[in-house]
Amino acid sequence: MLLQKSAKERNPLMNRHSISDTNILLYITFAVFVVMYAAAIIFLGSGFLKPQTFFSILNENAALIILSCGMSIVMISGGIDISVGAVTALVCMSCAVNLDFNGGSVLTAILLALFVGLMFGLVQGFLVAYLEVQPFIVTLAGMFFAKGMTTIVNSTQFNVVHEGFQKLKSTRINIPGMGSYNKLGIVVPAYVEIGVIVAIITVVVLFMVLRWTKLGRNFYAVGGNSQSANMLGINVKRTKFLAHILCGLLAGIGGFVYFLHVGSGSPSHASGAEMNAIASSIIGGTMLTGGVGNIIGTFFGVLSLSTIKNIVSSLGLDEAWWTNITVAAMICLFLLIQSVVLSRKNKNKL
Amino acid sequence: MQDGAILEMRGISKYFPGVRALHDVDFTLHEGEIHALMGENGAGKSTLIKVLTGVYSKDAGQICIKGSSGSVSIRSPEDAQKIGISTVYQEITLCPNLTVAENMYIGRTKGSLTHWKKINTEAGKLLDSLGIPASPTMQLSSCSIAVQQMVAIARAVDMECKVLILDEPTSSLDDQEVSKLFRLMLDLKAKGVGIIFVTHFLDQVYEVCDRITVLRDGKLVGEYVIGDLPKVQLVSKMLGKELDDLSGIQKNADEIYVGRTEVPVFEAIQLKSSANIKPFDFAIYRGEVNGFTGLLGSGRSECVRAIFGADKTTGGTIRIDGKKARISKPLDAMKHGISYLPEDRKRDGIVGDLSVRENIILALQVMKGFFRPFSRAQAEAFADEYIKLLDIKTASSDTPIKSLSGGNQQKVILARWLLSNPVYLILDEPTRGIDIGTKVEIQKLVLKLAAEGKSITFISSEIDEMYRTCSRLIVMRDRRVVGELRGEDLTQNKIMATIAGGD
Amino acid sequence: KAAPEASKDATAASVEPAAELIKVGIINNDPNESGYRTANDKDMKATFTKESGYEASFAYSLKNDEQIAAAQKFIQDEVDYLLISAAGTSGWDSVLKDAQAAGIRVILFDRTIDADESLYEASIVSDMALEGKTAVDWLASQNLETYNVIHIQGVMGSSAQIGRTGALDEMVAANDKWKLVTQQTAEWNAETAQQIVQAVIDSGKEFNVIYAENDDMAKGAVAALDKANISHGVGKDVIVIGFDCNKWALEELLAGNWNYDGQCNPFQAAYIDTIIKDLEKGTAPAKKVVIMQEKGFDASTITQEDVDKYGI
Amino acid sequence: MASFKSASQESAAKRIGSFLAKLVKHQIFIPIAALLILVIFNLIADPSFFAISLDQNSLGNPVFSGYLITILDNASELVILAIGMTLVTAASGGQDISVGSAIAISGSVMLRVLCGTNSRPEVLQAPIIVAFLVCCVVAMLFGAFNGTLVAIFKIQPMVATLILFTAGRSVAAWINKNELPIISDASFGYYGNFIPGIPIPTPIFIAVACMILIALVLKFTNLGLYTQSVGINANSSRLNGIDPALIKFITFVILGLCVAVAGFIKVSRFSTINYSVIAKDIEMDAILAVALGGNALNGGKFNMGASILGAYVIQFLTTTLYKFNVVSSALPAYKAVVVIILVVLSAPIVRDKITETWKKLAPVKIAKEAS
Ligand SMILES: Nc1ncnc2c1ncn2[C@@H]1O[C@H](COP(=O)(O)OP(=O)(O)OP(=O)(O)O)[C@@H](O)[C@H]1O
Ligand SMILES: Nc1ncnc2c1ncn2[C@@H]1O[C@H](COP(=O)(O)OP(=O)(O)OP(=O)(O)O)[C@@H](O)[C@H]1O
Ligand SMILES: [Mg+2]
Ligand SMILES: [Mg+2]
Repeated sequence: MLLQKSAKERNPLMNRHSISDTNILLYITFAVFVVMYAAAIIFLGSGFLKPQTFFSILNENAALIILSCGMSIVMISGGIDISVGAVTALVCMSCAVNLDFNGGSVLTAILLALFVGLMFGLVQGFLVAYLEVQPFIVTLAGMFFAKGMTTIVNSTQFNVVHEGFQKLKSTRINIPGMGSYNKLGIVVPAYVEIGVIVAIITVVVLFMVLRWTKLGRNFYAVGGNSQSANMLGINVKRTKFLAHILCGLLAGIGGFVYFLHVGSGSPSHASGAEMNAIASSIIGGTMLTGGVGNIIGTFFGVLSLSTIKNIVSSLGLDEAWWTNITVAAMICLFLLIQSVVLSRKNKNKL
Repeated sequence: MQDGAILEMRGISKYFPGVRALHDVDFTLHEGEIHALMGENGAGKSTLIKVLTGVYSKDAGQICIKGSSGSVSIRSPEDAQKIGISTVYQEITLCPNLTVAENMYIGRTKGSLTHWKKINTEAGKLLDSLGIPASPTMQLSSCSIAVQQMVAIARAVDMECKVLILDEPTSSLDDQEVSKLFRLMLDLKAKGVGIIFVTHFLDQVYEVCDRITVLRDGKLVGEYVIGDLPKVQLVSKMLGKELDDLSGIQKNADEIYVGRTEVPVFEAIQLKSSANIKPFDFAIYRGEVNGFTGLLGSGRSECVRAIFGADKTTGGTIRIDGKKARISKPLDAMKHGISYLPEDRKRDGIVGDLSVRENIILALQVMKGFFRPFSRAQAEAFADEYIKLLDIKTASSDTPIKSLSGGNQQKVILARWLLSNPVYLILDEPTRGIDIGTKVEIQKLVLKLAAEGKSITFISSEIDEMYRTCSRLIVMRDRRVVGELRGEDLTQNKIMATIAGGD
Repeated sequence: KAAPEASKDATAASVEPAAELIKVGIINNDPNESGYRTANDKDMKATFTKESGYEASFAYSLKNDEQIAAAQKFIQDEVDYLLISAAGTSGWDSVLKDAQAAGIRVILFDRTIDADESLYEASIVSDMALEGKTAVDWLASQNLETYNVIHIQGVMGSSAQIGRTGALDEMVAANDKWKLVTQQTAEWNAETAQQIVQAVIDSGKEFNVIYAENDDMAKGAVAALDKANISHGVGKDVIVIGFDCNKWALEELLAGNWNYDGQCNPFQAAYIDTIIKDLEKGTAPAKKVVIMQEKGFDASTITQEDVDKYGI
Repeated sequence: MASFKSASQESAAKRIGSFLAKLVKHQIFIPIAALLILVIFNLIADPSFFAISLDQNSLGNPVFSGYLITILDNASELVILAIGMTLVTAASGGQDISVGSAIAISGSVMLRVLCGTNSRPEVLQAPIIVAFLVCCVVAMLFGAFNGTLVAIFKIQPMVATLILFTAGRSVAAWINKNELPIISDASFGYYGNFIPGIPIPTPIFIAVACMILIALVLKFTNLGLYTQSVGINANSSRLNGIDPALIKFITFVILGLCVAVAGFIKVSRFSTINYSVIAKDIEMDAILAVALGGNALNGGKFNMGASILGAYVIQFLTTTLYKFNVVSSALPAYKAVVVIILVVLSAPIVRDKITETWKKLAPVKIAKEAS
């Protein structure tokens, strides 16, 4: 009789709503971002008070947000993709050449961008998922390949003059009520670029995909333990394949958004973007070991990272070397906070 | 296909490098039967199941399923699920980063969306009906291994299936859970589901099964109707020889330990650990075998982990041979001659990619010191000795431990701790997943070690086993030590009563 | 606010510089990139001080996108002038438009960008193509029988690389006597340059000119020559050409180990200063594009004075 | 008779087949095969690739030269880093991406100590050995910094080292206040070039010394067992008395030491430093070396020899590409193709397929020969 106690009585812990690792990391990121931005407003003043400062961060990072989303997805599924930066450069260069030299239109450029991204996703995904080559190496090779191909397509940098594209590029979406007076006393409206809209749509869509679709959940399962996932009846290979395809596709989209922002092709575009994407994802609470992560977190990860850089450039440091050292110190601080909170949480759990 | 057969496997062979895991095995499962698959550790039971469910590709043979003509090809667990085979694997195969509910439904729901509300409420219902102490929204990794096992079972039995496979599902369950599981199995059987049941508990086989297939060394020994095969014969079929007499196991006379005055080998006073157990007192004497018993999750493991320093101790004192000692990490305990065989073999025991040899010598090597590695020959000698002693089935001592069968992995870990020649040996579920023959061997070994003057703490979910080997039982409930039984109090009834908390 | 008044009331500002500091946001490449950049940064720092009436903020990056982001930040911080030495030539027009809309004036230094002239007030730059041409012309004046050139390029796409490569490429295309034994980018990296030259030496190909697009790479190339006992310098087997006029490079020239070093003048700050002072007074700069005066040094004519004066 | 013969041949073929199968399964097969492919390719394309000649250098000392020497020489730093990177990878299941930056720092420290306050001293301000030791300590401190983040704070290695990756080159510049130190003392150059009278480049000796050292360490300590055990299952390792945090920490410190040695060679090659480009992108190559050695990048078992060979493969490949005068900017693309071919060939799945076909083919071939 006494052995028939209900499950709930027997385990006092089970009613406690437990925050998953994914969520706690997201909260940390969000909290630190808000605190950081608030501190910047208080201590560094003027610039950070203007809404446009925030929108500029979005404008500058729209592409990175998209790339980071793709990165988060492969990381959640237990992989990594370090080719995204180089693919972005390749996309920019291909689109630029297509528009200016090959008589392309905006539509063909978009299709080309998607195609390039998709091809990288397909090939890399195939190698990773079906031939079981380590993702780091596959995508490292992918990065080399994209770098080389960019200069094979065109070795110099140039601004695109194509008219339709220029129109698209200079389209700005003004945000009502957020403008500010400039030096001459004229109101400058606050604005975001088209890329930001694309980025936000991407974030929302991917958030939903990861949260509610089977595919999205499969990414988590495969990243958490691919062997188990296989035995739970999930097609692990296909899931990994799709993760890379998605990441490739997002690199294509991100590449085009980058292109739209800078309006030029250059072999040095987006160099090092993969590291920023990885850092943003991780700051946003995605684990390189797979199975844990959140797109909203990634979004705030990107914002945090660039806010850090913005703060550093507003600090008025007098020697050049302080810039990078300060950025690094702030990333370090950020990661430490994350780590300490996480370990506290795990301790309480026990 | 035979009449009434739901699944037929013919001439199945599977080879691993250096190992013939399955050789020309036939297996038939009928509608509405519970079919036991029996055999020693490493006989090939799990391999047969993995071949059937597409985890491994077979090297030869055919599989036929009722409802599809000709032989079917099952290339992945996904295919198997689609055909209507639902499986609980021996090693828990769930995703630790997902919630309990999600683990129960992922990979088997229709449609491409996840309805969180729906799966949470349904999982809640299912968990409640099976009495599983977990909430659907908990992250799986925060559940105990037993709960995980039950979640895996819940997932499998909830599936619409023709064939249900249970590979040692009961190894970490207590009697209550087991009987619940059996009720479930009988329900499903009534509905015409064919069930393959792998276990090392003979009683359980005779309780629920209709038919038995015995494997030995990867080969089919035969298929028997349960009534035709008495236990003794079954055992000899499995082992290929007669079983040593169980009654030969006789624990030391317990009276001598009652009220003894000598200094305990190990003594803990108000010991507390970060794992949230109530402070407890504990002592063990030279040559004694004692045990912790209690319900699932009552904190037995946590107690011994605290003793070994596996969890951080947060209070209390420890005396070893009467002298005060500090154990803050496992190495301290090891240096004091304490060894601990953890209950979760996959997570805490094996070092998967390392060879059997390296796994065996690991603990001794660590104690010997960083700068004094064993020579290859020496390590080889140790490994061979224990492979022989415990009859570990492995292609060679170079084989990575993860490719051994579950039971043999357990033996390797046991070998590791025996090799380190401890004064005080803690065994948390050492017989989990071990075949009947070896189980007896291990119990004997425990008593032999005790007779040699070693102290042993023995934890097992099988009261029987505890009863047979321990001279003193510490009973736990709700993470608290609630009693101690010894001498004539040590009866099945008394134990059950104390566990339940009745007076 | 105060800022618009200050610019309207420009005369007051110039008379009393201490009263109203001019806010400048300076975007530069990271000074640890090369000796040239270090000199350039020092020069900027020395010029735009509080004493001379400036409140300067600096942002450093070797990446174009980070520089653009920094520029956006300076715009929001309402600097009066934005001074830019761009890492890449392209992709700047949108941020420059924003600057214009915010009433911020832009002056380019050191590096040109690919943008409409109306977007900036002035640009004070080196003519990299001219540097290249001067060097190539000097080389042509050596009247060698054949020119088998090892060409070591800088980071592809940088204006220095484009300019200095262009001149050589043209010559090679136009002239049968000129051949490129190899043309590789060493990305301003001495080690890579050494590897490139080493590979050519190991292959046994003939060459008599090393045209390295900066001093560091020339140094790497020379190290490879030394290892293989190939003589170089004035009157020797191989002619060595470098750029930037690092002091140590000019010393090599003086010692006759190298043959030619093209100057790339890092000292633009004084020019910028005058232009800003002019703009504050309300007068437009005399010339929109200022090309830095630059020389090329020949090892046979260089003097210690040159080394001291032009070495950076 | 004939049938007997064919039978014995068949078994011989089987034996060869199974030997090959075993070889093909072995981890070290990958870099060896890669080297072989490169060697054969070069042999066919231009046998003079392998010529080595004894010449005099500009100081009049005898030196060996030729592509092979160049490869061995230039691979030295990479080999040394690959050693440390392998250990870090094995224990922590992640990679240190800060080694390039850390080389900049250690090189900068070294020059700073040698130069004192004057950036262009006539004479060395400190003995080279002192400078080297200081540089070792500093590099190991930075290694310890990374190690602490990874081991104590449980930050994933790639991100933890991102911090130093970001700051490193600036720290290097700061150490010398952006001055450009140049050492004019010729003896400093010996370590990156030649010691007078010895015709083999010194970096080769240093690399060999490091290899011997690590071989001894692996043989006479349990470093290998501990790192692998920690990398495979930290929980089990802890319960066996190993301190996973300490082991991870130690591997990072060892990598720090490797960085110091590599940094020493690098600055010695030119007797100066360029903070922003010294050892540029070497972290990627070092990781690639570990991977080409067939080691799992998520930790666990490793084969040090294979990693070292992997490093030589990379340099071999680079030098080959330079030799064939591949258009400079397109070079990475070719490198990528070769790397992909190598890793695909070494993928277990592909290798299984290859052995299978080989096994199938071998009897057929023998049968053909017999008839
Ligand atoms: N992945 C693998 N690689 C190599 N050998 C394997 C692998 N899996 C199993 N084996 C070998 O196949 C044999 C059969 O193993 P299996 O797991 O089927 O045994 P079992 O009957 O389930 O034993 P247990 O009761 O211990 O679980 C064992 O000798 C084992 O070493
Ligand atoms: N972090 C946690 N969150 C929720 N429950 C926990 C947590 N840690 C432990 N538990 C619960 O505490 C109980 C104690 O586990 P423990 O392993 O000590 O049980 P046990 O008595 O050894 O039983 P058995 O070994 O048979 O599972 C487990 O049932 C587990 O569910
Ligand atoms: Mg089994
Ligand atoms: Mg337990």
